[in-house]
Amino acid sequence: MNEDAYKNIFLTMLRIRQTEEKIVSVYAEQNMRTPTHLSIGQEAVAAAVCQALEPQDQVFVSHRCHAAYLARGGCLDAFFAELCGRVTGSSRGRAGSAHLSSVEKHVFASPILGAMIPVAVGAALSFFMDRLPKIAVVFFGDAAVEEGVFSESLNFAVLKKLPVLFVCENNLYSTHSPLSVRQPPSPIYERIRVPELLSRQTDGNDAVRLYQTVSDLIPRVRQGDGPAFLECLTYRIREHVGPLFDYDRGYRSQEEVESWMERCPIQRLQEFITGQGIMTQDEIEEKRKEWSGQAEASYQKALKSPWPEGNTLLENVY
Amino acid sequence: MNEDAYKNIFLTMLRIRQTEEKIVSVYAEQNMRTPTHLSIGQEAVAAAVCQALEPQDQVFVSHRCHAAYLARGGCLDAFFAELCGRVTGSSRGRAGSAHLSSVEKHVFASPILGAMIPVAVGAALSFFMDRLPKIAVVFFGDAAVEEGVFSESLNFAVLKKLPVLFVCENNLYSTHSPLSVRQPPSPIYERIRVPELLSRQTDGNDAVRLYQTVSDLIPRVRQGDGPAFLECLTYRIREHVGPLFDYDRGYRSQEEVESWMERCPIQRLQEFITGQGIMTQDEIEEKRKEWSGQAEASYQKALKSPWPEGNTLLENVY
Amino acid sequence: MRTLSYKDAISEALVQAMDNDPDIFIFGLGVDDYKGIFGTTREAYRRFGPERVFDTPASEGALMGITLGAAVNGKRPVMVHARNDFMFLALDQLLNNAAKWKYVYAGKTSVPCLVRGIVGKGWGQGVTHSQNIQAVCAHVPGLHVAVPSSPYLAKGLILQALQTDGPVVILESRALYDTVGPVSEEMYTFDFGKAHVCRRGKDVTVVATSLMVPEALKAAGILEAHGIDLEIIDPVSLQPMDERTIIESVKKTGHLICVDNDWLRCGFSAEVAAVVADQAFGSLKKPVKRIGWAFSPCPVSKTLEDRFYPSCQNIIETVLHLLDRDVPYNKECALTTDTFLGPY
Amino acid sequence: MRTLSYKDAISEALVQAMDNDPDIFIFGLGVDDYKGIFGTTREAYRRFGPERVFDTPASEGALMGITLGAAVNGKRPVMVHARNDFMFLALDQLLNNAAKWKYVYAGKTSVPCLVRGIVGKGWGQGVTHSQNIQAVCAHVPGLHVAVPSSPYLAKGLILQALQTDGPVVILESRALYDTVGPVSEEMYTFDFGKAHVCRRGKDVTVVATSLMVPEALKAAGILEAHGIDLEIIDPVSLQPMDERTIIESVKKTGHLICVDNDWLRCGFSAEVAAVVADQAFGSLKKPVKRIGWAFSPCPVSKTLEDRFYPSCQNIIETVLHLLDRDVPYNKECALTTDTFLGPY
Ligand SMILES: Cc1ncc(C[n+]2csc(CCOP(=O)(O)OP(=O)(O)O)c2C)c(N)n1
Ligand SMILES: Cc1ncc(C[n+]2csc(CCOP(=O)(O)OP(=O)(O)O)c2C)c(N)n1
Ligand SMILES: [Mg+2]
Ligand SMILES: [Mg+2]
Repeated sequence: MNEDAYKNIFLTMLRIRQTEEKIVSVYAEQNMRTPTHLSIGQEAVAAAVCQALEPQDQVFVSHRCHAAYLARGGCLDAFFAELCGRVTGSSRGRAGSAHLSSVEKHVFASPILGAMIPVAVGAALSFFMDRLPKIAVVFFGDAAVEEGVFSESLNFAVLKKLPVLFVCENNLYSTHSPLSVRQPPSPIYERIRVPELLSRQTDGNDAVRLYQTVSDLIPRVRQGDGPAFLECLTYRIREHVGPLFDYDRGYRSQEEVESWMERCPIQRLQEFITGQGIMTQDEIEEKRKEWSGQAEASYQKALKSPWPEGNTLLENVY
Repeated sequence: MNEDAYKNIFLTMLRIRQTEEKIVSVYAEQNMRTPTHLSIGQEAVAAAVCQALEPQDQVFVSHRCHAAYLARGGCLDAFFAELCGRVTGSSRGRAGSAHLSSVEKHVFASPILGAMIPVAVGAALSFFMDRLPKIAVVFFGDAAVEEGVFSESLNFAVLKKLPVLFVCENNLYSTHSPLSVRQPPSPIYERIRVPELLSRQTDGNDAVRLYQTVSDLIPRVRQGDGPAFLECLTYRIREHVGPLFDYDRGYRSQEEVESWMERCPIQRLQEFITGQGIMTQDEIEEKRKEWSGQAEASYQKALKSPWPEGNTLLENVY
Repeated sequence: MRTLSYKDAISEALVQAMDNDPDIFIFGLGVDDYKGIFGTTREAYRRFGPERVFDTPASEGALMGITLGAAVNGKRPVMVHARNDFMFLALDQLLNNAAKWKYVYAGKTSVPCLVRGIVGKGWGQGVTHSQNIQAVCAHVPGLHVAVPSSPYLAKGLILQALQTDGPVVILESRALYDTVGPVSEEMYTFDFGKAHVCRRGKDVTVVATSLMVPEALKAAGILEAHGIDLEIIDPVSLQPMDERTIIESVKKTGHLICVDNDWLRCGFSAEVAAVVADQAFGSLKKPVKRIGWAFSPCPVSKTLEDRFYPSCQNIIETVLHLLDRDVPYNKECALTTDTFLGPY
Repeated sequence: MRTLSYKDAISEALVQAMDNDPDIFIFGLGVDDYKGIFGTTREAYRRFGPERVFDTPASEGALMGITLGAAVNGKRPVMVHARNDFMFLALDQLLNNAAKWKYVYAGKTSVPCLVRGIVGKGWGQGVTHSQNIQAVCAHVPGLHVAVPSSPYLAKGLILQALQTDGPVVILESRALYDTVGPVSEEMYTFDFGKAHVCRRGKDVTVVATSLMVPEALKAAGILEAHGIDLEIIDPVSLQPMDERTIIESVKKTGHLICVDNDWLRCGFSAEVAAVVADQAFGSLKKPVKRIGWAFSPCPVSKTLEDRFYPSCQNIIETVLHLLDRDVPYNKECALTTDTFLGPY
């Protein structure tokens, strides 16, 4: 068993959670003028997958992108500064939450559904052509598979046996629309399967299983067996965009949300971590405070950071 | 056994073949200034499928659309006139070959790959909403399944259980590109399958089997079981666009073309028809001449027909 | 007259049209959810239920083709995009198929359908949620394209669209959704191809689209105090375009400023300038001016976003420049008050 | 100087660039087949083989994203569309993703890639195989867009594109593929943002794009005999656009006619007119004129197709109208000789 890996995954999840909880607590202050899609409840996916990556691998993400940014070790100061529109942000205030990136850590997000899927395939094509041992990973939601570009990209990747891992975070909803009004009842990982594709489904809230699954898939992808698809069953706890709860809005029940809160991936891994003696409850609490404090510090630092100069508006258009 | 049906299918195929052979023989005259994709060798698909349709059903087609137009009983005079750009053409000279239509017979073609697939689904949606016992059929090539709009349309049709029959004429090539450079090796009907979809493959040059297959599928589609997908294995004998043979061009061998000529769907059905005593060889030869004569007559009539008036250019833009 | 917000005017138009015409249905991502496309499809869903107002998969390309296929069969679909930026995915179907259908099939069938797209603005919508697809739609023959600037026009245009024999694109401005104005309770239509003279004036013609209309009117109010009299024309529909009204106005004033909610390059503002430079050339006293977005993607940061968008103040400065005037107008009044608090 | 056809110039540019830069590869439907995109990719395939010149599935949307992903990683993909009409399927990736990449990620990565699209014309190409996507591409910030009108420019622009640090769209004219002109064997580049003055003259400025350049030159030849001296400017790149050269010319001639290979509405011709009506207003003696396609989809029938496209004769008539002249020019010479015998 890989104690270090689980510990890292756990710490990453904790860091994502504490960072996003900070956003929750300050979003109403209107310092973050950027529509923000929180990953609270879905942290295990990014944390476990990224744990299995190498530093040079590339990661492409949808609108719900904070978790992957943080899991890859994206800079926290640059994160809060970007959300606050400051020039110290990772994109100097141009991108906001939805187009978040860490060029250093090879993470790029776009909120157009499905948009990053072919980009990941193109990255993988370049690795293949240049015979580099890198892989591309793309995270997307259950709605992105409804975009035609998904199947086009999958076909191309399978055809060329490209090193790309497709990770579908199936949280059962697209905004407020349940899967049942968008797709037939069969599971996504079966429906999108083609005979030549490695396609799996896993509990997206079980970091241990998730990590085992990706640890099996990724070496195969990397060594040239072709792409793999992984459907992770998970759940978004907060509203689609913004920091609030929304179970009073009619599209899902409080019971449903609560049942998923009980399956909290952090809680679950925490039990495992403490049970295995990898960390103690106290150590964890300390870490929780540490990440929380770091988030607060980065946020405060962002607020003291300068705004972009108006006359830089046209920079980097060409 | 349905003698009438096979006879009709056979006559339809013969009519398509004789009509297209007329195009072959006159294309060099430059009276048909319109890029033309012949169905020679693929006639069985349109003929058998359309035989199983009701008059009010709707048919949508790709660039390779003559066979469906003729199989539905589209007017031959209007066909040649359209190819010759005359005002008596089915679209008064606006459409040419690639956008051929017979509004009366509910046939519409477009050469943008995949373009008609969602349109067929939209037609089927209207039948469903209006509780009409009609179905929509869409014919497309093996390349159209590579367009994202195909999988989007399939998902929507399956989700809503719409009465649409997807007919893929797999002739192994997209222009000069073999399937192997465009798609993984597994068969299309398996690769695009989702558990909720009726998906079949059939020999597209065997009109009898084809008719049996669609006779099984269409009632299910019509009665609300949801859409069906049918892959028909067939082969284009002439060049992709235009009237010539092209086995000297390197992308496919003469042997391959000839082996498919031996599997000519018309020849095959003819043996069946004569063997079963449905028609005699003489009756068939007479029909062959009749269709050939009709094609020649319609072509000559087209050439004597008026051109569209220049001042009607802007008609029907709005 | 009764007043209504822009979004409620849209909602009312949809409900009234659906009441009259059972073939109308509304579909698109989230049209039936509790937010109901910022309130515009909520009432229709309540009244007509899930058979006529229904959610869809995220498949913009196919959905446009589905719209077309249903329209050809006598339905009258209303396809909704919460951001018109998503319509880039639907352009093949919209431009290669829907816009050409009637023409290429020689007028034997038509395509009565409405595509609603919302143009985002502000609060960090960012590079992919704040664009305007109007110029692309107006460039290609076959579509009606309209951009309502007021609740009154929003209702009239939607009702017009829902009785038009062809594909219509209506691009609404998210920033106008809460603006209020007089709207008759009756059903009424506002013709495509008819501009709306929002203010008569004699000194400068300002052609302003969508959310730039209120900015232009504000500018006119401020300049009036200084004896400068703007004529404000809202083209309302970009295709067909009411060239006549604009030309007549410029013939009177001798000055044109076109203020668009878009990039300038190959945009609708260029078209207005070109039409005027041709057909009202003899009356023009000064260069034709255009005001629009900075030529960059729309950034998130507020300091940059504020620079990206033109405002009332740009209009005033341009007018003063054209007229060679320098007046001490109240710059405070000319600020755009942005009350939108996100997220979309 | 050596002469070469337009298509061979493109081919040579690709081969030379690929020889120099191992990161360049070409892909798209049929790039490796025996026709090789009307001869433009044949030699590259022969020279560099299937690793660098390869066929693709018919997935225009994804292919643009794949182009982008490879470009971000230091490759220099050349994506080819045998008709630019198919690019409507790729516009989401091109405009929402590629055009904005450098900006939204703050310039930390760039996207060196080239998209080639061919604009069809004649022999019944029909409504979906004869459009021009240039205006859409030039409207949105972030792309370089160029439309070569000669073999010389075709080579220079492709070589320029293949050393440009961002996404480039080059739209070639199928009707020009067999035209021949001087082309240096050396590698050379033609800068984006630089217009080409094809003919110096003093009476009327004619800004003509792509295949309208030869038509304009023909008109100039015919009118010369009548003492009328046209200045012909090929803008070459639509984005960035060389406003200066056009403005200076109009300042000299006082007259502008813009002849575009596209619809006029919200097109590049409107942009040229707008720029001139603003920045060269004081020099303009007459209304700004535009010549382009009829405002309909492009029909198949020859009688209609001939009406749809503008020709040398339209240019001559417009010049004479502007100058209030009536000369008995040779109408035969002004006909467009169409030698294209199909199919694509
Ligand atoms: C092309 C496109 N269509 C629609 C949208 C609007 N939109 C943004 S997020 C979202 C829901 C996506 O659901 P899913 O992919 O399941 O991701 P989740 O939000 O559940 O993480 C939608 C519809 C968009 N951004 N892009
Ligand atoms: C969107 C689009 N991309 C490319 C083309 C060019 N094209 C026309 S026909 C064709 C081949 C299509 O192959 P297939 O679908 O198998 O039909 P077939 O010609 O074999 O009948 C191609 C690539 C097109 N018309 N539309
Ligand atoms: Mg989801
Ligand atoms: Mg084929």
